[in-house]
Amino acid sequence: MAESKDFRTDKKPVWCPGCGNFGILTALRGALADSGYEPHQLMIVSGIGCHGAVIQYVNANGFHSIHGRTLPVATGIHLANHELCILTMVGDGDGYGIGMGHFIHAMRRNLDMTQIVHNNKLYSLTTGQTSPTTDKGRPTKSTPFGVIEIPVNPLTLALSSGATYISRGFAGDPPHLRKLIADAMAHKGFALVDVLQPCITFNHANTNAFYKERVYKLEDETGYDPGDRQAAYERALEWGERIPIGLFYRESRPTYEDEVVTLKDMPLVKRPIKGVDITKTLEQFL
Amino acid sequence: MAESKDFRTDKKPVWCPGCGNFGILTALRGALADSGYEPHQLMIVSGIGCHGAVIQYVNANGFHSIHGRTLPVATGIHLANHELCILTMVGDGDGYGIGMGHFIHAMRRNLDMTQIVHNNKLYSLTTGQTSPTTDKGRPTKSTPFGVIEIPVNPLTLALSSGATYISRGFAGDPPHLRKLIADAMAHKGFALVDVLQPCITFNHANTNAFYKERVYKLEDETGYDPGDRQAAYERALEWGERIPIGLFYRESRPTYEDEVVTLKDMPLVKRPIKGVDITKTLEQFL
Amino acid sequence: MEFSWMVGGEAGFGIMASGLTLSKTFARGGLHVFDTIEYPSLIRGGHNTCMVRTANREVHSHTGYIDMLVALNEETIHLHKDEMAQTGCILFDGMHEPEDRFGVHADISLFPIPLGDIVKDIGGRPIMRNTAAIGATIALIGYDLSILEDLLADMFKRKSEDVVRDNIHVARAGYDFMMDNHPGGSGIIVKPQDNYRRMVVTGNEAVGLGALSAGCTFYSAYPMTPASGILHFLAAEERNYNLVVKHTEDELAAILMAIGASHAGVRAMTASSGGGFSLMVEALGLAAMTETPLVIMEGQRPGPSTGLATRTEQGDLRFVLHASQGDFPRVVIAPGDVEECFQAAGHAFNLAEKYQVPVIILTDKFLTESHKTVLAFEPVPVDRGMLLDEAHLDRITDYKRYEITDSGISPRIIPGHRNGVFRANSNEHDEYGFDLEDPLNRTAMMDKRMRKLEQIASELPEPHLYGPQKADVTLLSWGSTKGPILEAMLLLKNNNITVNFLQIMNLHPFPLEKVTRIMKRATLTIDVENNKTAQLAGLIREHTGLKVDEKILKYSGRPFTPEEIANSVAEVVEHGRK
Amino acid sequence: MEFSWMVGGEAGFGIMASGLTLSKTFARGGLHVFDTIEYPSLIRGGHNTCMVRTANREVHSHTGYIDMLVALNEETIHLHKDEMAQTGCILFDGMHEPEDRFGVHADISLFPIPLGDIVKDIGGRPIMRNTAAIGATIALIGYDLSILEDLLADMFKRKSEDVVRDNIHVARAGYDFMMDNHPGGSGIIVKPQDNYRRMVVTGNEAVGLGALSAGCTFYSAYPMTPASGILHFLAAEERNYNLVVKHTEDELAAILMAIGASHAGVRAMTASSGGGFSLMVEALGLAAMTETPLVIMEGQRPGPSTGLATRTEQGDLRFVLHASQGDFPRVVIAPGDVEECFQAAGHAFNLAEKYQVPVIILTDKFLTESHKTVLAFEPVPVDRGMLLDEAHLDRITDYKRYEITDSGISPRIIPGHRNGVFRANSNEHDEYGFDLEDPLNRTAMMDKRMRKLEQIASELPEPHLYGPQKADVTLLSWGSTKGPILEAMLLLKNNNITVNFLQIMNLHPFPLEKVTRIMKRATLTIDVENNKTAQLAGLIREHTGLKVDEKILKYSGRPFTPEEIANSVAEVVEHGRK
Ligand SMILES: Cc1ncc(C[n+]2csc(CCOP(=O)(O)OP(=O)(O)O)c2C)c(N)n1
Ligand SMILES: Cc1ncc(C[n+]2csc(CCOP(=O)(O)OP(=O)(O)O)c2C)c(N)n1
Ligand code: SF4
Ligand code: SF4
Ligand SMILES: [Mg+2]
Ligand SMILES: [Mg+2]
Repeated sequence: MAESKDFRTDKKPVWCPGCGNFGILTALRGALADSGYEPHQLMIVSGIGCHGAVIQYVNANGFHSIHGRTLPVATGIHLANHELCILTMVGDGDGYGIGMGHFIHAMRRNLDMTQIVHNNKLYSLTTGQTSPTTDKGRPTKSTPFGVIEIPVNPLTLALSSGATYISRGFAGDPPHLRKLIADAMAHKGFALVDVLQPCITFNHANTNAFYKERVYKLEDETGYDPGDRQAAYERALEWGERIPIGLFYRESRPTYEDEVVTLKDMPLVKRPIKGVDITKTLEQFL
Repeated sequence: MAESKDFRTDKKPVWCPGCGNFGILTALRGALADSGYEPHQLMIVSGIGCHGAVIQYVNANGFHSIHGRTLPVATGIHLANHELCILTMVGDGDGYGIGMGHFIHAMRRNLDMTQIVHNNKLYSLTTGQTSPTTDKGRPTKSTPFGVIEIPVNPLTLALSSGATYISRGFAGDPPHLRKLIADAMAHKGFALVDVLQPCITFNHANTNAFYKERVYKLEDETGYDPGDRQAAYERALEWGERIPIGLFYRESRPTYEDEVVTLKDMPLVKRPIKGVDITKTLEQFL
Repeated sequence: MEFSWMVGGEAGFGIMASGLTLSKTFARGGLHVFDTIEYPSLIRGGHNTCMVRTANREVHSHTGYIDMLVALNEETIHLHKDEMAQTGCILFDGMHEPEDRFGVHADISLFPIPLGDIVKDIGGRPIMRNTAAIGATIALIGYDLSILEDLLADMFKRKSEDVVRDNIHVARAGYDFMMDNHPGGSGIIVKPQDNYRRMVVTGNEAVGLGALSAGCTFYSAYPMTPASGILHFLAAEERNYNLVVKHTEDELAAILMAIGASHAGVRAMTASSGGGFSLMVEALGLAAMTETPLVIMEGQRPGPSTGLATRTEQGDLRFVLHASQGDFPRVVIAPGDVEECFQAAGHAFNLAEKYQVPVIILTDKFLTESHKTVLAFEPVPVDRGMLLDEAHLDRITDYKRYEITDSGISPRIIPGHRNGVFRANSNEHDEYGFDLEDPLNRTAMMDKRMRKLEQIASELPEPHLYGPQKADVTLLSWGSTKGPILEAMLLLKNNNITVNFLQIMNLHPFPLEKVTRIMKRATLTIDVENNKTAQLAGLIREHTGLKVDEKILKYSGRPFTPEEIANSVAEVVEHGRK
Repeated sequence: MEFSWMVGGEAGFGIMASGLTLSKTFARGGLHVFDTIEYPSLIRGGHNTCMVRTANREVHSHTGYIDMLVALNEETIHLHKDEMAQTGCILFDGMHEPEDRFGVHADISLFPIPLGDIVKDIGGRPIMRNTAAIGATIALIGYDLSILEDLLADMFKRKSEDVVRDNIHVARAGYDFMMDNHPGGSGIIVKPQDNYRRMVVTGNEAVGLGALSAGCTFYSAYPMTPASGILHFLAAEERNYNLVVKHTEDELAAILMAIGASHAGVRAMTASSGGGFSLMVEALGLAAMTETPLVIMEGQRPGPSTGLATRTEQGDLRFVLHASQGDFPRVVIAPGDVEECFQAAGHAFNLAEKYQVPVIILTDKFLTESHKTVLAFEPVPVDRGMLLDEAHLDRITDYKRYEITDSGISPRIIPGHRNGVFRANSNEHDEYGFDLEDPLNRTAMMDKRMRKLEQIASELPEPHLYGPQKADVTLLSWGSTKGPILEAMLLLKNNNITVNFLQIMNLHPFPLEKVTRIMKRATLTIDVENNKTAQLAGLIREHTGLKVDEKILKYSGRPFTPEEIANSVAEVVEHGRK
């Protein structure tokens, strides 16, 4: 079975030293090892942003797609070959900004895939503009007088839209994140792992220290039940002195491909395509 | 003051006889009269779909935009001239399908405008394909074996995303809808009026009779408080034997333009644009 | 024998269905048919028509005149009386000819028939007026009613026996009414011809059938006129062919899902009209950069923007040729009729896979939604190009997905093999797919990708020249104008003007040599296009330096009629002769 | 006097800022400057450079050789030693020349300087090594340190006095180190020239300034290299000019908000690169159909797809010319330098409003992110065209927003007046804006809209011919290649080849007459473009039928150097002469 190190490539990450993406990368490689999949059985679709380079550093099939469009690409791959294990790795701008529409609609489908969001609350690769998760009032390069809109809450949106595994991790705690990702991958259905990711270069508010002080684990809360939608909703709204991480909500619901009758026997890609006979269909035109 | 009839044009609606859009049109004209605005002070931005023709029948400034893109057009108009009273009239496909991203982000901004959704749970102008609000399992032209995904819930999404007036009306009850729209227009902030609109030609499930049997008014429920987000959330999830209509939630929060300092004194469009002097700015390039 | 029939009425009257019924009735009698519909962008009200044209020779298009008009409302008569053939007739719902004869010319016969009453008598739905009208039509032209009866039986058998019975009843009632009241008929005679059972197919259906036959198993799209027909057709066939047909959240998702599916190894397609294609533009470049095979149908309609959503135009040629940032290879094929639509789909999948490029099938509303009779479709054998199989992969050690080769084509694989882990990358990349910013690599990769065009160009068939090698006039055109042009050529023959016609089906890579040759030896070249700016003429000049002599352009949102083209050509020639 | 300086090191070393500091130091000494940056698409690591070129005459571009290289890491030396001028020198962070002299040619002097230590001594941040290096540079070329000191004081005064003091301290330490150790300097002398204080401006900033000066008050955009600079610049100026600057959720919203704002009556703009522009394609047609004025800057970078996100190319000409379905009028202007960027913005707003069309300013990374010195910007007077005022509206009774006029222009109003209620409509419409499907109306509306192009064409200035009327070689090009071409012309002069250069700035409507005239009388035409397929050459041929004789193309993601162009031209001429 593949180990964490088997998921390395020989490329040196170009992220800033201290970037939260390193923690995510470590956690990811660990989770891939835990998952039991081997590199060729995986397909990681990434967006455009600092996070997007991740496919350069993970030994697995990769698709570095375009900004905000990972989910439809991943959906197409999945529907064509649901035997591949699919992860999408996106930024907050990517996934919750320009990609918001796809995000909501993908969750309605409960596709069996895992979405990992490198949520640094900023557009970093483009040098620090506001993102949909930037806090209200925060000045950025594109909002020098402060952001006016309230941030999106990916977790309540996910609860509204039918994601069946909803979680938040922290890049500063790779072992915990590793477990979340591994569980998300093991989950059958659409799994969201929103990751608090410090960007040391542009985000001077949501630093590693900021999060270290505030995060707590839901699994440590006595009585917290990830099957309880109401409880999940309340925790999802919590953001301040205390910031919950861990599994917020999990539900079991048939996945999209479970309900596509034509995918029952085998993945599309395994069906022979030569010599298709259309004669029967032609009758309707007579 | 303008009356309901002043908001007529001499065009005859091309909707199917019995279409729910007639009820919406009646309610709208009434609400416009109630609003106290005159035709030239209004700007109605519509999408593409059966609903979109509405601007042909309302005597007011109109912008028949493109499919799914009413909100950004309306936002631009609003930011340039926030003295105009703005409504967007969209379809469920338009507003919750292709336009989902704009919908979520517009609500985060709490722009002072009213969005009326002609929710017939189908793509009607294109002859009856599935929409994001079509019920799971329902066969349509594009899903002859039934829709697989669960429908979007516009109300919980609105609650998650910061809309400050969240309501649902029924095209079969124009007086009630008229009041909802008028209140939405009077509300300062982003107001959503999702309207249950029977499509007699393509939607044989969600008919007028279907709704007549099920709808009840939140304002008739003793103790229902539209200031209570939790209560609103619960009602928003209700869909079955009983379907609530009326005002689900209202909140007072500064609007976007309230927070744009440069809009304080006057709308952008009133500022003179000739002879702008840039000399001071040029200094930074020395 | 030639016969041109039109039914008109409000949207919602079932105009399109009735046209198709008559078309099939003729086709089952061994006749050739072309039918086309006109309707505004709304569901009820507004004026709809369907013209069915039949003959005992191939029919390439509708015509500008009507032999028999079925008017389901009075407006239809007023709107179309000027299009009536000199000896035409009008069948309308009513009991009596009104005194003013609707202001129709005296040579035109009027045939009142109480369609509504006929339907009411058997308690049928108002939409069945059409069926009665078709029955009446058959009586008036001396055609064989039993063909219609058989057709109705086949059409409605899935519903119920009652429905079959009612429809046949109504058809017969219409027929009998005319036989009783006008036993002499209309003077027009249309007789069944042979025993070939021709199919009646639209361009959309032909593309869909071509895709099925080519082994396409993934279709993702967002509804948009005039491409929705493919979505409806393939969705209905989903379980017959083990397809995945996905109505997506928007056109961005539609093309991206198709790219994803193709990347994973299946044949995938999407389709839309110009507005939806606009939303696919960014992803088109993604397909190009990742060298993912992709087939897109773009069904044109009049722009800009929403324009005339249910009408026709050829305004997007330049748009699809140049959509998306940067230079990259693509193929643009514009089939001219239903057979060519089927073929184009087959070839498109082969080209897409062999060259790992996006292939655009450029059609329009006139082509996608008009029916034409076809005897049979010739399947295009599947050629997946350099797609390495498992056995090959088992032996490989250093797989380079983007290997720089002489042809520009790098062997492709289906992801999932142990020896074939790779990255598809929208960034410029090295042979493995890893990011690489190096200027030499960049230049080499651009050259590699663009090199494919040479081989594609040499593989694509040359444009076909219809008519004599030498002619007074050489028409140049592309796409759906083929039909009206071929018909116009027949008209011009009678006019003593010899015409040939170069149909440029493969627009990109551009068939430089043949076009140059034909242009150079032509006496008088006329570009015929359903657009405002003569986009093909510009393209020809860009590639050959040669200017067409004249242009015949139409951009009213309606297709050319053969008569319009013939008249314009005659005028040009006349003008030149003076 | 000419001097070419380059600083290189990892991303995050402050390369860009230090280049700008030196550029301003030269500009404040009355010199002319051009600087340009190269960096990969990442935030830290990877190799960044900034080349600053100065002279006592206008400098149009960077060069292919380096007089002085400041190497902030050793990699820089290895990557650029081959570009060193014969008598160039390298300044690097260190105490001693290594034995192997980094393998650098013996003619190149090496100047070690302990930049890190200098900064550490005063407890500064590592990024301040740049400032020390600039101080050292000034010492080595005999320039005036006090100019740098004043500049640093101005630059950092907003931060704090401490920052000012530290920076000046470090600059001086660098200066002193060189004066102490190499009192003879480098042999290169750069002296302040005159008292003009030239501005150092990028293309992005010039477009932003042009927009401000034109009364643009609404800017909506989504960040994308190389257009983000405008967003940053205008966002910072929001309160100084009472603007609304909106970072939107995506590029679709960016263009649509600008359309909405423009519809409401303000001057509105958006900008992006090709990928973002791809997402604007549908809405571009909306602007066209509703005849809403709109200004868009498209800053090209190498495609397809994400391509090389931070590099340069001219691959989108055809794309912007034909983007969106259907035929409609648009204007495409490609400024060639910073002054032209400013002017283009001013003209773009006037054209957009006068003709109620979308105007695209087509730039690229090389133009938008390179600095050039400018003495002053000449404002373009605001002309809003036929925008009816309140007084006029008070008198109107039957306002037709889309009135069919001879010019094609219909008087526009600011919505909100009692007598001016109307509908903007993406559907084809009548003169009031109501839906209308009628074919005659459709044709008339298409003609009306397209008619505007004639007047636009007659108003646009003809392309400028640089150099002598008669020349051995006529270069044709567009956009940012102007700079390197003008420099190449200087080089070729010395080579006894006379060259002139036709800069086609207004690409659409195409300047048919002048291009034809110049092409026809030219001895040898060479098309110079930063793309693979010679898009301008195709456009010229499409319009004129004429073929350029030769092409010089570069598509490595990097701009031309003057030397590359000069050499290629010389080769072509050589070849021709043989
Ligand atoms: C369509 C499009 N618009 C804009 C860009 C430019 N762009 C690249 S990355 C990025 C934002 C990245 O933010 P995020 O997704 O949060 O990723 P991060 O860099 O923070 O990891 C943008 C706007 C693009 N590549 N494509
Ligand atoms: C970009 C784009 N894609 C597709 C279409 C075609 N189209 C027109 S209306 C419509 C759907 C309408 O559904 P909805 O918004 O619910 O409106 P309804 O007709 O039900 O009122 C579609 C897909 C379009 N006009 N533009
Ligand atoms: S800019 Fe921020 S997100 Fe990007 S690599 Fe650096 S620290 Fe990480
Ligand atoms: S199709 Fe449906 S929504 Fe459209 S007009 Fe008819 S009833 Fe109304
Ligand atoms: Mg981010
Ligand atoms: Mg709908």
